[in-house]
Parts: sequence; structure tokens; C-alpha cells
Amino acid sequence: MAKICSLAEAIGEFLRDGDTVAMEGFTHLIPHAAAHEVIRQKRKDLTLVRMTPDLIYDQLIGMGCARRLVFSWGGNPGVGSLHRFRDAVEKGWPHKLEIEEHSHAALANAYVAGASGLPFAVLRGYTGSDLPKHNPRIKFINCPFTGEQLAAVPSVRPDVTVIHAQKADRKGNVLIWGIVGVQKEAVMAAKRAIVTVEEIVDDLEADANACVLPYWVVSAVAEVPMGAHPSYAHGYYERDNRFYTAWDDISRDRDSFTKWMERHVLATRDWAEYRDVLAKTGGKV
Amino acid sequence: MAKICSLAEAIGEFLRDGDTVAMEGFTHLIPHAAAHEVIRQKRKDLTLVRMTPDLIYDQLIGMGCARRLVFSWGGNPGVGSLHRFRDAVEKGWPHKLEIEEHSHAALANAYVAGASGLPFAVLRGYTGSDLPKHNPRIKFINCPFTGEQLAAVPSVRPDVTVIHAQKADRKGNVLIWGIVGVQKEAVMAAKRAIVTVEEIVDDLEADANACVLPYWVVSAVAEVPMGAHPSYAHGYYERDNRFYTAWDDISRDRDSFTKWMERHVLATRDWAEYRDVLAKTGGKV
Amino acid sequence: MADYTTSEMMTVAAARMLGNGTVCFVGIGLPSTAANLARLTHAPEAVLIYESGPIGAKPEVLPLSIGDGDLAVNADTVVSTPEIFRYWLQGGRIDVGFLGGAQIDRFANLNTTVIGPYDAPKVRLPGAGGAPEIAAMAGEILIIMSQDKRAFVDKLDFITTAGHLTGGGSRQAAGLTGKGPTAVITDLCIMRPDPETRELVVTDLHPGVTADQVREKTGWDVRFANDLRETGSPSETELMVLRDLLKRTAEAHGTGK
Amino acid sequence: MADYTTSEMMTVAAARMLGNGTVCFVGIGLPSTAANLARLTHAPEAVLIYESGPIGAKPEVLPLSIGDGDLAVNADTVVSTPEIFRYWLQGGRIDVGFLGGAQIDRFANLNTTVIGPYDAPKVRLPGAGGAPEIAAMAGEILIIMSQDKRAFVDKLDFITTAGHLTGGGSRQAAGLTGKGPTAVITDLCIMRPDPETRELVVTDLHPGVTADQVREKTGWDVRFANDLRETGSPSETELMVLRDLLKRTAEAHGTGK
Repeated sequence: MAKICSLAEAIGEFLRDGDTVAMEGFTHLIPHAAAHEVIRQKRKDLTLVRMTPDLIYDQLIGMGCARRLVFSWGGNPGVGSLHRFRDAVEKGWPHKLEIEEHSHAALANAYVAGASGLPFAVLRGYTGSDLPKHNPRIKFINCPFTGEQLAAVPSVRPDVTVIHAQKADRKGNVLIWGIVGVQKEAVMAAKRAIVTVEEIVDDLEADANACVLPYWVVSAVAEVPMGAHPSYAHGYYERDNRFYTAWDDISRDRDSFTKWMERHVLATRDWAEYRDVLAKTGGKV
Repeated sequence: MAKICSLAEAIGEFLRDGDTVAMEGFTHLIPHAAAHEVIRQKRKDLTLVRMTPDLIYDQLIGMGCARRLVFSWGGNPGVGSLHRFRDAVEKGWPHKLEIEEHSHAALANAYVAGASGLPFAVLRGYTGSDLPKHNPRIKFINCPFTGEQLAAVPSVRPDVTVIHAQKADRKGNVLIWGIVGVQKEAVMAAKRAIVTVEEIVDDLEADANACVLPYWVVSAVAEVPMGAHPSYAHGYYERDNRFYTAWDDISRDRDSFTKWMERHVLATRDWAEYRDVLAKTGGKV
Repeated sequence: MADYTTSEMMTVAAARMLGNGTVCFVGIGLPSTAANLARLTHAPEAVLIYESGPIGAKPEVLPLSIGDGDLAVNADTVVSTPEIFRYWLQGGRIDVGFLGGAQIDRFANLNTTVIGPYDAPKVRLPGAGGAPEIAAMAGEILIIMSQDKRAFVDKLDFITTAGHLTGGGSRQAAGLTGKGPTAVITDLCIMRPDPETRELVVTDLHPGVTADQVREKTGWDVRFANDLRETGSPSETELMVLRDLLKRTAEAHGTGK
Repeated sequence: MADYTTSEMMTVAAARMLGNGTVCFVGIGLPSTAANLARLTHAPEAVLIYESGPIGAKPEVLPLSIGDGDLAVNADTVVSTPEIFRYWLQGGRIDVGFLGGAQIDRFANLNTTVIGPYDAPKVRLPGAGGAPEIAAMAGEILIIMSQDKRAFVDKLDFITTAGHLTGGGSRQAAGLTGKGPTAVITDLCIMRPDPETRELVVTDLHPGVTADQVREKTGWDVRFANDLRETGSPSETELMVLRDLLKRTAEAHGTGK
């Protein structure tokens, strides 16, 4: 049931205005190319879910694609703030952004609950934290056997989950390895799943117990080499730490951010052309 | 923290009278050698937990080691009844056996909850079944967000979990592969863990995302080649289907069962000697 | 036309119910035989999932137990047993659950727990295994069982696994989401639930089987469809593939026959 | 004796707190530097766990982010992020949680969420990440933070992560099981909670640091232990290993310095 197609087709067919969208990848395998395509296709009113909304969501938020953000840690890892995220939350630019804020443990459990077809997740969490005061979607329940109090959060059930993986085979079976994060849960929790991969191969050569997503839980697979950049793909290329640092400057200012996005994303046809432009500009606006 | 020692030492030190014990392995890697050692050391009043209490628990129950059984399917797979289990439940021989009966889904979730440090598990389960009428440890709760009714069962938290695995390294890191069943959860849910392995090696040569249990969650590792027989160890030996069939005859009758256990288990020093005797008797009483 | 046994007819009829590309949660024994026959004949893309962990299992021979190594060798992936029940079954990824059972009633409820009272059983059966949640969560359920008065009973001593409960809208009212049992395939016939009452009705008789034979082997006053059909007899290919599979299996397991 | 910076002193002092064989849940940044310094000096058997999934990580260079590939390469195993939080942290397998923070109060509660009101923030900080549950579930917590009046504040605008809450028995009363913060290591001193009140008390001053300097950099009227000690200055080995690690890291990440 996995459709092997271009990234533009995959986003065009499976990711719609108003959708709840999870793009996952924990430092590793962040689906940056797919996010660019969402921006190019001018999707709007999205509810974006992600444990660590770093550069990928900073771009989507700054370009006005998001109405709502569900998250647990929003920063530029190892560098500092996400300026577009902060501008949206602090000043409402380019428009107001609703937020639903969790801890990592809660959001990871919410994905697990979604993948498990459950309406909510139970965890030992949030005790003593002010987060439940500001998030009505954190409640407390009691164990029916011991009476202990535990936290409950609604499960995450995206309309579409987008991930990047190392490989798919020609049927659309997907292999992820190394730091696998919460990607399997995000895919299993979603109605539809779009996967970009470094390469499509004849045989995954996967270990018996490797993290494999069978083709019939994947809606579309698109081959997009370097599609996680500036994130990394274990076995293919390393994290581009310089880009993360450079993003701090690019994104600090509304104007320079907008110009950068126009030049690099809106004015390019696809990820390959973006990569060419990026090589020419050296990431400068 | 894993102690590398003989199986007799491991059972002697870490598995005590009255313990709640989980011996897991789903067809694959069933820790038969360890169960024999428990019988040899005459442990009693055990609460035995296992999704599929097949031959391994038939032997423990028939030898009077168990006071209570928590389970979800008790049969001789592909053959028929477990005669010692049935005799205990139907006729109270060798003594009365309390049972706590679940479905596979519930017991698997109960292990997950135990591994996760939670007092109970939530699942969509048991609807329309008579099991909740006879098991007070099945309750129903409502989702605090949607109001949906869901089943709840107490988590499984064994005093000691016993498993068999393919390999350990000299520090006691354990690798399981192939059908991994519920073993990781059973170990993580337990206070102590005893692992028998086919071999102890210098390097596990495990894949990044393989099912590895680090040495510091394992109490003891004992090298016991063929230690899963008549179950199998993927990559080492196949399931001895003939033995499962033969067990039907051996175990049908109290006398023949007792004689068989005396000759093969009580009268042997260890698993190696048992294997010698078994080869001589051909499994006959 | 080839000679065949009633058991072969049952397996073939059950196999035919499995569509190509279907994701099927397979119980051990007869369901596993039928599902693999389907995979080896008209449904090469059927995805077989076993509760022990294999997804997309393609066993060379039939497993004797639910966790045989052969299930893992050619599978697309092997996950943990909790993951099978959580992400795959409860997560709503299963089209068809393929079950057997010890006893069944007219609403396709199953008993695999006890004959007699629960606390003083006459016969203690193996128990639930995966069946209650498979029957609840899979898109639909196929049941394969040899027909016999002691198996097809008027009243179950114990409902292990809910089928259509007391019929009508009772299954839905209880909160069960999947369609429940859509067919029961036996060595004599195929029964399907009446669209209204959800009582099992014989819709197909296997070749040469009479309605009286079915009545004799059914513990309730079984009803027959107005447009009662005859099951197509096994094709030579179906028989050849099935016999081959069973022969390979017996050889591999050393279980003779 | 070697020259060293206050930042080096802080890292070395924090590293020394980590016992050999300890299972440590490591936050990114300063905690990760200190934990790896410990592993490369006195605690070779320390087990480092990162929330992205690596268990027993042995990075050659420091990760810039919590999921760097180098964390996976030499790890004993790499599991999913949900598994880290469920089986390993919540399952009670962590001895020590090693955290940083943006703001801390006298009871070692942490704020990493907002400065100003939550709904109209003056400064929006990154948020909780793993901290609330790490601080709740790990056996004990070590906090490493550069000391500054804007960071060590009298009252937090927001409690992201509970330390000792309002002191005394309030942490236990809230149902938090782990010991909570047992030490805060800064570039000036080490603070530890008073056994009764649970208020942070300066127990160790780093060499050359005065009590007044600490007071100036603390937003509350900070108390000092009666038996105030001096932190042992970094050994040559500690400094050499730390500098080497930071140099390797800068080279590998191409982040200069």
C-alpha cells in the first residue's frame, strides 16, 4: 500500500490543510526535506506535534503553516533559542500560535498510547511541576488497585506522520537504525505516514529484530538523498553543526528569515535544487 | 552487577521459597534447565507467572513447587492438554493451585506496566468475556478525556524473572534474537533476573538496536548449553517436537510423571547429567 | 475431480476466505494451516502475523507452536509479543483474525476455558490466549472448527471470547469495535451470522453434505439460508499445495503421520 | 599546580560526584561534559544513558545535541525514546539524574519554561524536556549550573521541575519517590540541601572563592554550612582529560573555539 513517488506528490496527496502533523526524529533523521515541501505547497492551519521542535518547526512556524504546537522541548540544540518559535509565542508573529506543552516522558507516552489505539497514556509524571496548571490536557487519575495517583495525557493520533529513514525497499518496507527515537510510535499512531529515505534498495538486509516499518503501514515513500540535512543519517552523513549555528543568525530577524526562506525554499523547485542553492549561498541570505 | 556462576548457584542465591517467579520465553528460549534446578532445590510456595505455562510449568506444578499460577494459555502447544496443570486445577494434586487467569493481551500489558514502574496496565480488553467475573484483578476504568471504558489489570512485578538467551558476554550483557517474546519486559519488571545462555562470548556482536539486556539489570548469568530443550534456541538447535509429544504420555499419569521426574531431574546433579540420562532413557520412564 | 477429505475441504474453504493483501492475525493449528494455504495459492500478498512476534511470516512448513523459529526466518520483521498486542492488534492494524476454538454457540461466542463450573471444572481447557482481544479488535473474524455436537453447543459453560454475544446489536452495545465473526468454516459447511439477529446460519454446504448431517452435529436447532449454496470442491492445485505443505511439515517436525 | 578556569573547576567538581558503576541519566551540555569527564577519569564503569536512546554511551567526543550519532556507535545498546522513559527511567533503573537548568530556587526547583507569565512570557525558554520525570524518578539528582543572580533566584516564575518544592517533607508528601537534588555544583561552590529544611546550603567553596562572591551571585539570602569546606582543585589528570575532550569535540563538530 506504500506509494513510491516524489516528495511533492507525497505531500500533495497525504498532507492537507488543517491536519495534525507529527514530524519526528530525535536529533537523528529529522525530515527537513519534507518540511520544506510543506512550506513550498503552502499548507496552513496545521497542528504540529513534535517532542523537540527545533529548526524544522522554527521554519514551519515562521512561514505561518502552524496554528497550534504540541511539544516538550523547543530549542536549537547546542546553540540556543528558536527565534521564530519565540517570536510566535512571545509576539504572535506571523500569527498567534496556540501551544500545548508537555514533558518528554508524557509526549513519548502519548505517542505510545496513540500507537496502541488507546485514548490516553498513564505515567508517573508532572508531580510538583506547574505545567498541569497551564495545560488542561494533563490530568491525574488513581490506580484502581493501589489508589496511587498517576498522570494522564491524551494520546497523540496524528492525521499524518512524516519521518526520514535510511532505506526502503521497492515495496516500501522501511528500515531505521541507530537512534530510532519515537518514529515507530509516531507512524503507528497516525492515520497516514510519509517516509523520505536516503535510498531505495532491492533488499533492506535488516536484522530479524531491526526497526522495520512494513509497507502496509506507510502511505508514501520518497527517495530524498540528504533529506535530513542539517540533521544526520547514521551511515550516510553527519550532523551539520555549522548550519545549526548559522541558523541562529538567519532566524533572529524576521526579515532575514523571510528572505532566506524565499531564496532557499520558495524559489526552489525541490530539495535537490535547494541543496544546489545552499551550496552557492553558503547558507547566507 | 551480573554474577557469572553455575545455574545451581544462581537459583540458590536469587530464587527463594514464596517468591513470585516469571519464567518466560514464547515457544522459543524457554528456560527448562533453570526450572529443573528449581525442582532439584525443592523450592516451594512459588507464585508462577507465565503467558503460556507449557511443559516447564507442568513440571513445576506436578512437583509441588507452585502455590499460585498467573497465566493466559495453559496447554501443550500442538499436542493437547497439560496433564499436571489440569490435575492440579481439577483435582488439587499434588495440592491445591490458586489461579489468576488473563488473556495474552492483558498479561503482556501487565509485564509492560511492571517494566515501566506502573502499578497497573490499561488495555482494550475482556469486553464480553466471562473472565472478569472470575478474576477480581480485572477491573474497568474510564478515560479521563473521552470517557471510554477500558480494562485495567495490575502490573506483573516478579521477585525474580528467569529467561534463557543465546549469548552473554563476560560482563553479563545478554543478547536475545529471533522471537524475543516478552522476555525483556519480564526482566525489566523484576527485582532480580537469572539468565541462562547457550554460550558466554567475548563480544556479543549485537546490532545497534538488537534486544540487549545490560549486565546491570541481570543478577546472574549461567552458561547452560541446550538449556532451553525441548524448546529451541534460534541459531543453535531446533524445537524437539518429539519430546513435546512424548510428554503427553509421560505426564498423563501421576505415577509415571513422578518416576520420570525422579529419574531425570531429582536423581541428576545438573543439566549436563540430565541430558546424559535423557539420551540413555530416550525420554522413557 | 480429485478425492479429498472433509478436513481438506474445511481447510480449503477457510483459505479461500482470506483476500490477497489482507493483514491476518493467525491462531495456531487449523487457522494457521488455512492462512498459509491461502498465502501459497491465491493470496501471495497476505500478511500473516503471529502473536509471538513475527510480522509477514512466510514459513516453509507449518508451525507446530505459535513461536516456531521458521516463523521468524523469512518474516518482514519480528517484534516483541507486547508490541504485537499493543501496536498491531490494539492499534487497529489487523484486517482479519483467524481463530479456532473448543466450543462455539449460535452467536459465535467461543469457550476455550472450562467445561463445567469455573471453580470446579469438569475439564480445564487451555484458556484465552490471544482470542478475546483478537476477536474484539480485528476488522473481522473467521473461525475454523471441526463440527461436532460437543463443540457446537446450545449454551457455553463459559464465554472466553465474545462473538455476537446475545445477538442483534448486543456486540456493538458492549463497545466492541470490529465486525466480529463473519464466517464459521467447518468440515461440513460454512455458517454466517444473520444480518439482523446475528445468529449463525448455514449458508454453504460442502459437496455431498446434507442439511441433516449438519443438524446432527450441531447442538442447537440450526437454521439454513434460503439460498443455500454448495461450496466449490477443492481444486487440484489447492489439494496439491495443501498436501505438499502438510507433508513438508510432518517431515520437518518429525511428527510422522 | 595547574591554572584552570572557574568553568573547569565546576565541571571537575561535578564529575567527581559521579561514582564508578553509577547508572546516570545525562542531560545535554554541562551535565554531559561532567558525566563524560567522570567516565574518562575515576568512573570508567559509569553507565551513561541519554534520553534519545543510547544506553551505556561512550562517546569519543561530546555530543552537541542529545541524539548525536557518536552516542549510538559505542553504546551497549540503543533503544527507542519511549522505552528510555518507560522501562529505564520510570522503571526505576537510574541511580543519578544529571541536570542543568535556566533558573533555580533555594529548594532546587528548576525553571526552564518561561520568564514572566506563562501566557504572556517575557522570555520563552525551551521547556521541560526530560527534566520533570528525571528529577522525580532517578535515585538522586545532581544539578550543574553557572552561578548568577538571574539564574539563582528568590522566586521562580514557573516551576518546571520539582526539586524539594517548599522544603521540609513537601517533596515526599507530594509523592515524589527519588531523593531529589542532593547537590548543586556551580562555578563558585557546591550547595547541598539542609537535612531538615531542604534549603540549599553552601557546603564547599571552590579554591579562591569567597562567601561574599557567592552571596553576590545568589538571588536569595544564601546560607553557608558551619563546616564549610574548600573544594579540591582540579588535578593535572582531570584538567588534561577535560581539555583533551573539549578539544576533540570542537574539532569534530567544526564549532571552532
